[in-house]
Amino acid sequence: MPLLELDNFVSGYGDAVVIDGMNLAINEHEGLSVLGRNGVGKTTLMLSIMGHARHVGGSLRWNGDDLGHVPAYRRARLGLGWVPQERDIFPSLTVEENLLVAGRSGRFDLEAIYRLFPRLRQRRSNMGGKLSGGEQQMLAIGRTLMTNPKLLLLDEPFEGLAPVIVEELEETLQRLRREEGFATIIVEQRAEDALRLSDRAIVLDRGRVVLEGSSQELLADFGRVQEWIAV
Amino acid sequence: MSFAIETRDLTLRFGSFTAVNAVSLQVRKGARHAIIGPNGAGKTSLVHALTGSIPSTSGRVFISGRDMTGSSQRARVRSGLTRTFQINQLFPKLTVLDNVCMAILEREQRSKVFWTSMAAERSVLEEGRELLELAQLGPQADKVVASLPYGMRRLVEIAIALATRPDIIVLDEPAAGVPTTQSEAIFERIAALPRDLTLLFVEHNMNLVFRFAERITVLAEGAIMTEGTPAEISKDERVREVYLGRGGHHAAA
Amino acid sequence: MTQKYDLRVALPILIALALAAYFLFPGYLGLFSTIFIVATFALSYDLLQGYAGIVSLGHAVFFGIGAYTVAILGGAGITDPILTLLAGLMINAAVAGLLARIVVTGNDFTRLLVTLGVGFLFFEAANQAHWLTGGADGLASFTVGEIFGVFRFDMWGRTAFFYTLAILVIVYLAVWRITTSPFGLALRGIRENTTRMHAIGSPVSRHMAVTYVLSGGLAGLAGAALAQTSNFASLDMLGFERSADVVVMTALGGTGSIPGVVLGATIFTWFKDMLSAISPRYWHLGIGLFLMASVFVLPDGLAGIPARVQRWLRRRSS
Amino acid sequence: ADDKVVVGVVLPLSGAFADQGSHYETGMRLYQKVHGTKVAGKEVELVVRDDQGPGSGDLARRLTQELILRNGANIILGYSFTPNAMSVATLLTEAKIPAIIVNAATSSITTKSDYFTRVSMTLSQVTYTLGKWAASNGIGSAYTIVSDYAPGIDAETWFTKGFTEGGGKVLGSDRTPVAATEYGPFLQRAIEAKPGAIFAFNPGGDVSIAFMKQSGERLKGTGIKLMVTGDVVDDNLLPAMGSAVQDVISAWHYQEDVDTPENKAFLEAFRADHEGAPSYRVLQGYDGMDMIYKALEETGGDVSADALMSRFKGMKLASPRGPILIEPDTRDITQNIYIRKGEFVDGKGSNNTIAVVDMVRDPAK
Amino acid sequence: MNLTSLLTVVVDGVAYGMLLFLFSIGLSITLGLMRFVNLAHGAFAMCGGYILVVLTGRLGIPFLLVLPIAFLLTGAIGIALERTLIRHVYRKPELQHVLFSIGLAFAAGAVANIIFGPQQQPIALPGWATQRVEFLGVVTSGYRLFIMASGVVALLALLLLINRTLFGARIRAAVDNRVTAEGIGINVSGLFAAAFGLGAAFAGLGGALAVGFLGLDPSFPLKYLVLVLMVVAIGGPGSVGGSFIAAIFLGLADSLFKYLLPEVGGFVIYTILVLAMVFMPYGLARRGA
Ligand SMILES: Nc1ncnc2c1ncn2[C@@H]1O[C@H](COP(=O)(O)OP(=O)(O)OP(=O)(O)O)[C@@H](O)[C@H]1O
Ligand SMILES: Nc1ncnc2c1ncn2[C@@H]1O[C@H](COP(=O)(O)OP(=O)(O)OP(=O)(O)O)[C@@H](O)[C@H]1O
Ligand SMILES: CC(C)C[C@H](N)C(=O)O
Ligand SMILES: [Mg+2]
Ligand SMILES: [Mg+2]
Repeated sequence: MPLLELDNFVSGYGDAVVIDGMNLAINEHEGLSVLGRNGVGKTTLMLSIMGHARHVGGSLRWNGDDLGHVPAYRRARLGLGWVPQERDIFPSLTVEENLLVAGRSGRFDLEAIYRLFPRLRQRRSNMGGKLSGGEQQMLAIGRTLMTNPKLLLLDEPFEGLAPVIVEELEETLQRLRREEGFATIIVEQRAEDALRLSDRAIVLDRGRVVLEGSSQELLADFGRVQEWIAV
Repeated sequence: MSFAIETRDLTLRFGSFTAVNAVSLQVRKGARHAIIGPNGAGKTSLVHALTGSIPSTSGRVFISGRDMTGSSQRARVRSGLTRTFQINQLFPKLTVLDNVCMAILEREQRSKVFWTSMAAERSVLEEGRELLELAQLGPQADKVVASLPYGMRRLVEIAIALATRPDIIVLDEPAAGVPTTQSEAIFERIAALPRDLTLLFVEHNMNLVFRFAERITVLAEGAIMTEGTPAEISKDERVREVYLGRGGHHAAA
Repeated sequence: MTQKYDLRVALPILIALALAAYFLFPGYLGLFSTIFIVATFALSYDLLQGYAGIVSLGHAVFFGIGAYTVAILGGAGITDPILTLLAGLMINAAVAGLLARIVVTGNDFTRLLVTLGVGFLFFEAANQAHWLTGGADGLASFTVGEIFGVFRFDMWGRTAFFYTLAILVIVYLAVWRITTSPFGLALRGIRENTTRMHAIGSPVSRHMAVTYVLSGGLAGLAGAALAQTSNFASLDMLGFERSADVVVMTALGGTGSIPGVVLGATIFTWFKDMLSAISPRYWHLGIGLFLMASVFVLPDGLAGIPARVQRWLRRRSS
Repeated sequence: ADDKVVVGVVLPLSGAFADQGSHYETGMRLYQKVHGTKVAGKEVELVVRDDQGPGSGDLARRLTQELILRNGANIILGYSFTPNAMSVATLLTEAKIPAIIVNAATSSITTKSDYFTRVSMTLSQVTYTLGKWAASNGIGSAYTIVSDYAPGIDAETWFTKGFTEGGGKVLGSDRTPVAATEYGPFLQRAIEAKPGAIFAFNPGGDVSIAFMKQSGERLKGTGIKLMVTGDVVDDNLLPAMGSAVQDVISAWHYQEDVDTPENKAFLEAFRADHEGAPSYRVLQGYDGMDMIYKALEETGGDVSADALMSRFKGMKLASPRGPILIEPDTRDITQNIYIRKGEFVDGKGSNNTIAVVDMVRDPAK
Repeated sequence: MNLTSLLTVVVDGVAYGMLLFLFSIGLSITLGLMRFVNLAHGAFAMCGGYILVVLTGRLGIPFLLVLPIAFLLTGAIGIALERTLIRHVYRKPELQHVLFSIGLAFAAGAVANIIFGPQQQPIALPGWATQRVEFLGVVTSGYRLFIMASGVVALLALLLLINRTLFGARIRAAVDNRVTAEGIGINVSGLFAAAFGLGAAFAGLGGALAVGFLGLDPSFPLKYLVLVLMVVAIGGPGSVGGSFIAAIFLGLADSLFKYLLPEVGGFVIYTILVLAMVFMPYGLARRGA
């Protein structure tokens, strides 16, 4: 049974439909890239999975259970972890508080996060809002890891990070998938980097999947991807 | 020769934490100069201290040869130094035209005029439109900023800075959050600015840095680690270790 | 577009309604004058809060000083209404200029409390300066002259009606002009993004201080007009309740909208008057429920009604 | 309509002073219940408006104006607070409408318009009398604590005048913020001065309850007497003050224990549908109506201002509080001032008369 | 002036400060932590007051038993209001909070007026409370001592709750960004209901304790609003410790000035307020947000 399954899923905001009939399944250990131009609905897909957009039709299942009416915070407790595009650090909490409020028992605790991002340990009592751009990005990822999710939704996670950090993070994510059965969905602007990281990829346009395949295939035939993502 | 920007032992502390540590930086007139360095190295803080957004703790700042150390941000803008922001700082509910006119009005000292109509500011409005044409935002002039896609908002960020008619412009991660294709377009537009305009920029996208910078300063833990041409920097072992990583980068052709 | 609407549509409607009311409800002229004065005061506050984003819980200080100016000058034999009205404006602008420094620094929350504190200090000072202000007894025995030496303030309130309406229209125009000027654009900039204003070299504190001075001066006109038309000045005119009322009225009308605020002041004042006549003891219940309901029914204030109607019409037609 | 007399009533009926206002109205309604709503063949109608308390002189003025112009009020009865009464002076003069002040106690109000008269008291009348009485009854020195606003200053001035004229010595005078509910430090200062008595005035309601409770605690065992004006220990507030009223000396123009037949009737009528003791304010509302009825009886229903004013001037009434006289020259009230002593017996407080000063004229005029 | 008098005045000041603390701490929770501009704080306090009056006065339930009842009952009323109305107001601009909560305060006062009448309520304090207590010449009352003890207990309880658990941090997180907070598993609406209930409950307790000093009538909800706002502002909104220090400081300053320099009495606390806000814009707790 897939971990997460979208079946003819439709969602949006108010009257507007953004995700327009999506079929998607993701299994344990799997890494999926979501590609597409600005505004095609990548973030909306994440928000819909988390329960923050308006569910219009179709179904969304987690381990076979329908998530349709499950409130957002419960989805998070079920094992969905989401790193928002805008980082959305809690500015009036310290770095450590930002991590602690998310904490649920599991592999990642404060210590594990600090090991992953030593920079955060140094700034642990800084206010979240006063961090540098990249530090905020690390904190956003760390905070979500603190919830020990089974499926990690990453919306442009490498934005503003130093190249070394990106490398390290990529490795960590790969290892988690291999060793812990994590699944990841990554939205990324740098399509080639994203494909190198994932097993499978989908390309969105106007709320629909227009291209789908294993990452290797798509990398090999990158021109077809380019068609859909170039401006 | 005199520098567009020169700092001597510039230091900025937040409480007991030193974000910028005795930085002595020199940027020549007309330079295309990049600052790179690990997250939290103090790049944005250096920009704050340079532009006076946050007063520096000690050290001196010279702008076009003039000592501006204690001056307000306003005074520095008036002497030709303008910045953009890592995270957009726009007037989201106003039109794109109003966004740039705001800066023109300040430059022309017209912003204190409360007794005549904005519509009467013909020359300001005209200049605003011209500038937007130049920034390829012409068709967007009368749209509300909040309704623009992210990439275009990034351009407005730069357009506002240009509206102050700066001699020196400091860009903090101008390409952040913009898709690759668009970020290159943004940089090309920046590169096309007049050569006598001094350009100092912070950026994490190494493709862009190595393509557009003529000189690179590497900042780590608040201090300058090294400085050099793109070729020199890409070869530097220490820079690779703390910043570039194994993948490394080469100066673009 | 809305700016033209404020001038070419809303203002003529306002004047026409006022004149119609004059003939239709001659027994209510006193209430109308009060409404015009309160609306004038609300506009002065809207300039401050709705446009410069400076929240204040002490705006009545200027209202009160305006009133006292008239009363004290009147007691000293300076009775020409236009003269004392202008004196109210100037003195308030000066006082606002002195206070601007401490008000402008800080953030929203501290401004709220600084203005609150300053308001109470003025109140206490006026209470103590019995020799000047009459303390808690107020000032009642001063003369108010005739306007242009011709129009006497009569007890039916006819002169007062036209006089206060004229002041409202003038302040309406003044606020409209200020907010549509280059300075007005800068104020919107400050409200939307102060960080950026600093970065383009805008003298943010100075702009805010100037707004405070303008707003204080205009509030003084309202206070002066009240003292002239009611031949009375007292402590409450600079008291906390009047400050709080003006915040409520402005919010009710829709901050940042000139006609909205006039409407907010009108409805609030009228509604209070009506309820308190119906039930002098329990009308607080009505006003309380009204305010609570307004939050749900009118989330953008009265000024938001046209937009809502438009949206509704569009939805129906589509 | 010719068969109707409209009495415009302006009182604080909402907010912090709603309690005060409701008492006057109770008194007015009570009068009509006892004496009917008709006098001299005319129906007397009350039109009641809320002036919200001392904070709104301009509102009081507008309400008065509306009562006159819109409701056709022939006479106004109301004003609990001095500024509100002050604000209507010029209006009354211009409109030629008489007004009976139901409470506001600053002496000078009645000089501001020839159409004012008063059914309550003046603070000078009460405090001057108290000062005199204290000096000649064994109290050699005093310390004054008054609320820092116009009536408080009136009280301080006239108490001091009466007290020193009688040979007493004022050792110190403090003025307290009007809304203060914490009096410990002031009491401490007074205690240190070691006076024979403390004289206090404050604006009634919660403030006076707080003051009384705290002075009750503090003055116990110090031998210092407490003297106040009667509104501070209004009969109506005594249940909320508990034992603090014990031994407190006060001066006022009315309390429950006044021994007149009129008072018996008044109390009986009051108790028919109210609990506890009436506030002096109820009486003032009641007597205000009495003045109107008596005047209308005498004019035979003529409501013209001159006719009414001429009846008010020199009017003598047998009020529940004892005889009262409206002075023909000042239009202000002359009446008995009672010196009372507080007692707390069986969980119930009361103000008991220990001396009567007959027919006191306002000393300020 | 002598030492025992001065000490008496200091004790007065501390007691008054504790009263201010108890009275305002509920607002520090709703305004400071939840950023809900709750000008109806006084209405909840009034609610506690009337519960005290009715239960002790009319039903004869012992004072000490009534206090926890006032706490819980007011808290329950707070939660009920939160669930039905107030939760829809959080996300609106602050001015709308002002309109709503001022409206609520007005309405609550009017309802109290209709039910209980406009008069001051008699408050029956137990015998030990009105007892005069003298210690080394310093005079105070049983009630003041009780208030001081209650203040310390409330301070410790709240410090434990907010600093030792993540309760406070979670609320701040949810206020900063509701969507993200839910995204990491915080049950925001439940948390807000609990926090609002807690604020209301403390308002109810503070009100029940305060009416013995301040009296009680239907105008109560707005009468002490300014004082309470001042304590919260000077203390730094959301900071329990800050509010405590601010309250004690204001109480002491008020007392000492009344005692030593009564002429300036009316100006003192407002001067403190203005100076504090100009020089310490984030209050005593320097948690700038
Ligand atoms: N809160 C919202 N209300 C209404 N429409 C929205 C909202 N958020 C996004 N949209 C619209 O939904 C569409 C999809 O937006 P979304 O943010 O999902 O795009 P995206 O693919 O993540 O783009 P980007 O690459 O810029 O992050 C866009 O047209 C956008 O304007
Ligand atoms: N206002 C502040 N108060 C305290 N610390 C701060 C403040 N602003 C920045 N810092 C700290 O100073 C350090 C430098 O921050 P800065 O934003 O300059 O980094 P940066 O080099 O721009 O990093 P990035 O590449 O991630 O944007 C960071 O560790 C940050 O946490
Ligand atoms: C003694 C009080 C009844 C005086 C009244 N408050 C007034 O303003 O005159
Ligand atoms: Mg997106
Ligand atoms: Mg940075």
